[in-house]
Amino acid sequence: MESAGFGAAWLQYALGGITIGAIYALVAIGYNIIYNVTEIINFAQGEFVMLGGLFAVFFYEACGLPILAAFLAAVAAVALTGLVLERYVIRNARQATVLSMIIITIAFSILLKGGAMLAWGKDPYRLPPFTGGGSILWNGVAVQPQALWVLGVSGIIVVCLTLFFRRSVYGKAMLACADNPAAARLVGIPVRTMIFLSFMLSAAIGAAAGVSITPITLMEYDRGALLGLKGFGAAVLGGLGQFFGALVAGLLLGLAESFCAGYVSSGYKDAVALVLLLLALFFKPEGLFGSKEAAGLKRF
Amino acid sequence: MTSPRFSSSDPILILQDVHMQFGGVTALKGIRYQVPRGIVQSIIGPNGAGKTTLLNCISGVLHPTEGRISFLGRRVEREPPHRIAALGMSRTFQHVALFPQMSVLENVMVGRHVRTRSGFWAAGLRTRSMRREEAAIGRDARAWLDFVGLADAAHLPAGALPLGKQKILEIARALATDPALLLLDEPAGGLNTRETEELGELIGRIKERGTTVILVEHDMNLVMTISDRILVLYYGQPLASGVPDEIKENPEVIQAYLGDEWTPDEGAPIMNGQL
Amino acid sequence: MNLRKFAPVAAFVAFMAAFPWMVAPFDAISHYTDVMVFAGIFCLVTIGLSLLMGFAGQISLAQAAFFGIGAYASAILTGRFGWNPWAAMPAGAAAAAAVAWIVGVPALRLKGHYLAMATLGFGVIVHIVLNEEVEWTGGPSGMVDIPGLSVAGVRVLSETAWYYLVWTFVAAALIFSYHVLHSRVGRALRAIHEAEKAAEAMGVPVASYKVQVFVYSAVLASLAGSLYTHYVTFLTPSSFDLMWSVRFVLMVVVGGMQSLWGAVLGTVFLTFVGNEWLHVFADFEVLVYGGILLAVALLVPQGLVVWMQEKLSRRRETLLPRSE
Amino acid sequence: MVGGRLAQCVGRWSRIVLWVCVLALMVPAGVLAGGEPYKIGAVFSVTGGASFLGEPEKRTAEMIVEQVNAQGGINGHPVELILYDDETDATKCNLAVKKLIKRDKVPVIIGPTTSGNSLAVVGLAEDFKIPLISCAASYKIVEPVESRRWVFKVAGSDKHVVGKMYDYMKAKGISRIGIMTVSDGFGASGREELLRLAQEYGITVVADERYGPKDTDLTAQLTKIRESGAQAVVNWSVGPTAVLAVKGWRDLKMEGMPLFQSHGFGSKKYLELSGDAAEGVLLPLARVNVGPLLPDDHPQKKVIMEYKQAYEAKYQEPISSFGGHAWDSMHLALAALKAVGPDPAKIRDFLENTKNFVGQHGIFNFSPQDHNGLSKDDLEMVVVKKGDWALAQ
Repeated sequence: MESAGFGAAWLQYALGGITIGAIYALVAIGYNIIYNVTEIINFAQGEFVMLGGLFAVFFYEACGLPILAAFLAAVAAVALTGLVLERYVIRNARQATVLSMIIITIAFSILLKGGAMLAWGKDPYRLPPFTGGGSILWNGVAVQPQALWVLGVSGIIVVCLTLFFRRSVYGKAMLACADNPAAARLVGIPVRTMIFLSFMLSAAIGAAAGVSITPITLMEYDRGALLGLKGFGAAVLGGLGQFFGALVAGLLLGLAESFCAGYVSSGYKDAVALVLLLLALFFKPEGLFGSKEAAGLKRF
Repeated sequence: MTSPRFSSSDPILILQDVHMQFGGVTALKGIRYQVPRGIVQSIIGPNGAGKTTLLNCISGVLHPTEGRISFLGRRVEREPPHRIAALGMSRTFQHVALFPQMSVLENVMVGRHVRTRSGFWAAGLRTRSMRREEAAIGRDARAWLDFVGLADAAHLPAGALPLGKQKILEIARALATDPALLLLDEPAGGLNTRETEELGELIGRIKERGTTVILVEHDMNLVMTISDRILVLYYGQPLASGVPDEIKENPEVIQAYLGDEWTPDEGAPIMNGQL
Repeated sequence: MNLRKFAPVAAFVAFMAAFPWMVAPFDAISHYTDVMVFAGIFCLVTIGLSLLMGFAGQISLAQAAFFGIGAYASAILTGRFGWNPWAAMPAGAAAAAAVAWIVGVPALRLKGHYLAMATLGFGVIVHIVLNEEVEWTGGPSGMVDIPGLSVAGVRVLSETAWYYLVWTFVAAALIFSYHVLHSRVGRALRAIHEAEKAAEAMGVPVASYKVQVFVYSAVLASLAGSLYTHYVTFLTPSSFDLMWSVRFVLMVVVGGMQSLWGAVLGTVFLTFVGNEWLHVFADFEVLVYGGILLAVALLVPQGLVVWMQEKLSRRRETLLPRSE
Repeated sequence: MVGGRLAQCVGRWSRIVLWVCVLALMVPAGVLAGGEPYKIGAVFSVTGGASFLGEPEKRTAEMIVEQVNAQGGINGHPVELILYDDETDATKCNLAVKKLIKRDKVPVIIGPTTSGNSLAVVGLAEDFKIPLISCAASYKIVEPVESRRWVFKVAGSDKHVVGKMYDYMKAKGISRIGIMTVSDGFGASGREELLRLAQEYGITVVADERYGPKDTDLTAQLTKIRESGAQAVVNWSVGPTAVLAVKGWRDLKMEGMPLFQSHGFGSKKYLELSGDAAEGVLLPLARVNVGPLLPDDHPQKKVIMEYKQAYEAKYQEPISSFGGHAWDSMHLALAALKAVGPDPAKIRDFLENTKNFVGQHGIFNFSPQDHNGLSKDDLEMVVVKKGDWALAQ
């Protein structure tokens, strides 16, 4: 049964790669938002994605909300979790060193995972795609509508964020907090609320990513760790703090994985993504789009 | 505790067209200068003149974008700081860089590191040579603490000392490396007059031991009393150099410090250290 | 070593020596010796990590990878090539040291999150290789029937024998590390942690010292891996994944990073908590584990053992008020 | 549908309360029946990667002990189940089995859930001479027989599943297949058997793809198989990836190439998650999953239907074939205890000579050379029709 009817395989790999890459990008953006305001790397970012998916399942199935309402409710619920993380955990760890902050966020992610296991059990859950209907054949390549939703959601979020951080006063205020919290306070920026907002925003974006991929990849309580790892890789590859960098790096990582699985060996797919990351770290730590000087000034 | 002998009376440090650029900003523009052996060479200049940047280039913390630096006859502008330290140069920092949780004595013992050899294995197995070396390190470190007068604070954590004593400790640590050339980056910053006098007296004793000192300092009183030669930097370029008396009278220097509105006939406030 | 300082050490050694006999009669805790064997094996890893992370201030999320390299090197050399286990152990350590050096040189130029990510990435790559190279490592279904270990011809089988063997290794590693810490090398490592620029200016070759201590921690982890292989006689890559690297870091942090005792006691504590005491919580186990870690990280950042040491020392002599 | 889901979500909290009561109930029940309790040790992966196998196994084991104790235990002795969760981790499993042997002094152990953990503890069963009945599939658990005298397993070996699948393929004239396997113990052992038995059945494997247990996208692997000119696809995995394979196969319009799944896909939950994408998927299954479809005179029908009603009444959840493993191992252990009492050596001999024991996964005929006692005839070729199993013709 020759594959005459099917488009070039590489196109299929590319589409698969872009779809999963968009998710890595959204997780990476979550890292960047918090990093931009507090220079903290929140290792619990992956769990926000998982919680987004599972909350959406709860609202959609148990509470019978339509899929869009479930999406918004899930995003709100996870944003609340981000609020709890900042208010009761990060705020009490003021003088924490880089290392203990990493430990704190890892401990919090274990808590979220344990809680999710209790609330939702250990089985995978599914959400129907936002728009019904199976995959469409587009010049030989099977395209899932949900994949387009994932790309759409990611694109919108990146555009809004870039505008927010570059154009709006609030956005600039958040950036100011990262560079110099003391100076920001002096000019009247409520640093505490900025940090507060950054955690809620990054949690909300993580949730959006979680909800949009669940129809494709299903979701279970311990799915967060791997997504978090890949998302962090994309954030570093794109240059910590760069939104556009995170989007491009996320897509690159997804494509690299997909093409490696297609043409090299599907077993080593994850290794390729990590080798890319290590090369970036060793030779271009400021990332593809970061500036060398800016990276140099980052205090660690 | 002998500093390494250097054969002839060649200058200890030669700077040739040293140029330093940070992105668009040029911190140092083509500096040519020689520092003779055994003197106290001061470097002064208004804030932002490039004093600390020059010190960082000399000590290897920064690598100049162009130009050559030779120390004891050897090219060092590309060498890492730890190798330059091994050659016999040591320094203190503008903002005291001690090891706060380590004791005062241990801070100075780290200074002895470059003059000792026992490695990881020797340390782990506590070989006889390692134990002998450790004893020597302890003795030398205590001797340097006596030299600067901090012997009684030996077992306190360095972070617990008042600022004045921390500055002195940093000098003791630098001396413990048996340097031929000692760079002091604003040692008098934050000291009261009595402490500054003690500092001047200490630098004099260091010079007597044959160690060349390069002093970056704003306290004109201190500079004028203990310097043998002074180099004035202005916007990354040498403005003037010479003995203290020449520099005091030099109109360009005074102009640089007081800015444009001063005119020569108003006398030289620089004389009595008002700055 | 004056008597006062020596006493607690002697007491600890006596307790550890008598531990198997004290535990044996009570049925409810007779199997604690087995748990202590695993705790001892993990101690080897965390002592190296304590030097690297606690004293030299360089985080590493790759210790489980070196633990795995040592384990699989011993398993392959003894199982497939018939080497004597005591020859395979140093060979595994050499392999781990080489890998640590190759990865360490570029990685240790990085700091903070970047270093954490680089070591984490490397650790996961090693886990993937262990999973994929099925002909050598048996892949995910693991390697079976790995020969045991024998000392002077006598096969080490009983738990008590393993307990003494493993804890002799731990004692040796503790003494070696203690000596390193109380030498010019140890002072250089602590100087690197507290003010890297100043250490470099004082002539400490910072880059090479970081790599040396990284290699040392890898060698210890590899030795632990070899012991683990011959004790469990079965290996799957899942015992060397990222979650184990995180657990090793947590053991050091919870115990206290500023003291070797912190690493040892923190390891024993978390090994018992993880394998023993949390069973009563069943489904809530993961939640309680996360809760303990968060509480310690927030309330006792310096670690339990160091916190206790501070409490004891604060009673004895008061410190000068800090100047800044 | 919504009401059911809501009940299920609320049900979860009430179930935890229920579970606590069961525990509380078990203790007095034991005392009531009098006599020294017969202990059975159990180790399942209730949390961690294989939790969706370990959870039903735990519930089944607890249900059976409850039933037995309600009928006065065995020979007047109450049965005490001592169960540990190894969190799908070899080290924790090793420790748990040592605890069962040394502290709890159990005469027989059932579990572990996964092949990896089982292999980690076969050495212990041999060294300490305690019979262990594993619920995992890898043939290495019971081979070579000389060094596995004390170890049995109740899950059909992969070679039976592959044999059944290849027989069906030969009958349908399929000779070129593309395989995709998950990179964990389950997938690796399946892949070994698929490759090993291919020549015997005159089948060529034209594509050999692998993926991770937590992967979220299998389009690359499926596309490669689609391009390989295979006549059928075989996916060997358990858990979410089994569902993703079905959805990917449907999305890539590969219906022309039939999809075969391993017995790992054998649970109603996965059918529900796959929705109508699973229509037409073929897989060999133990009869526990297709009880109602069996003819009434089939020897296994009675035990299967009993188990199905009891489990679904107690847990409001469809039974899973993995729970069936726990049923088989528990009842084998109970039969041995009933016949020879709590003596490990006697239990081992009893198990080794058990003939036509009717279980969920087949009719077991153990022998000194075969500590699994099953064959490919214990499996049925099943096809998915409108969201449920149907016997494939």
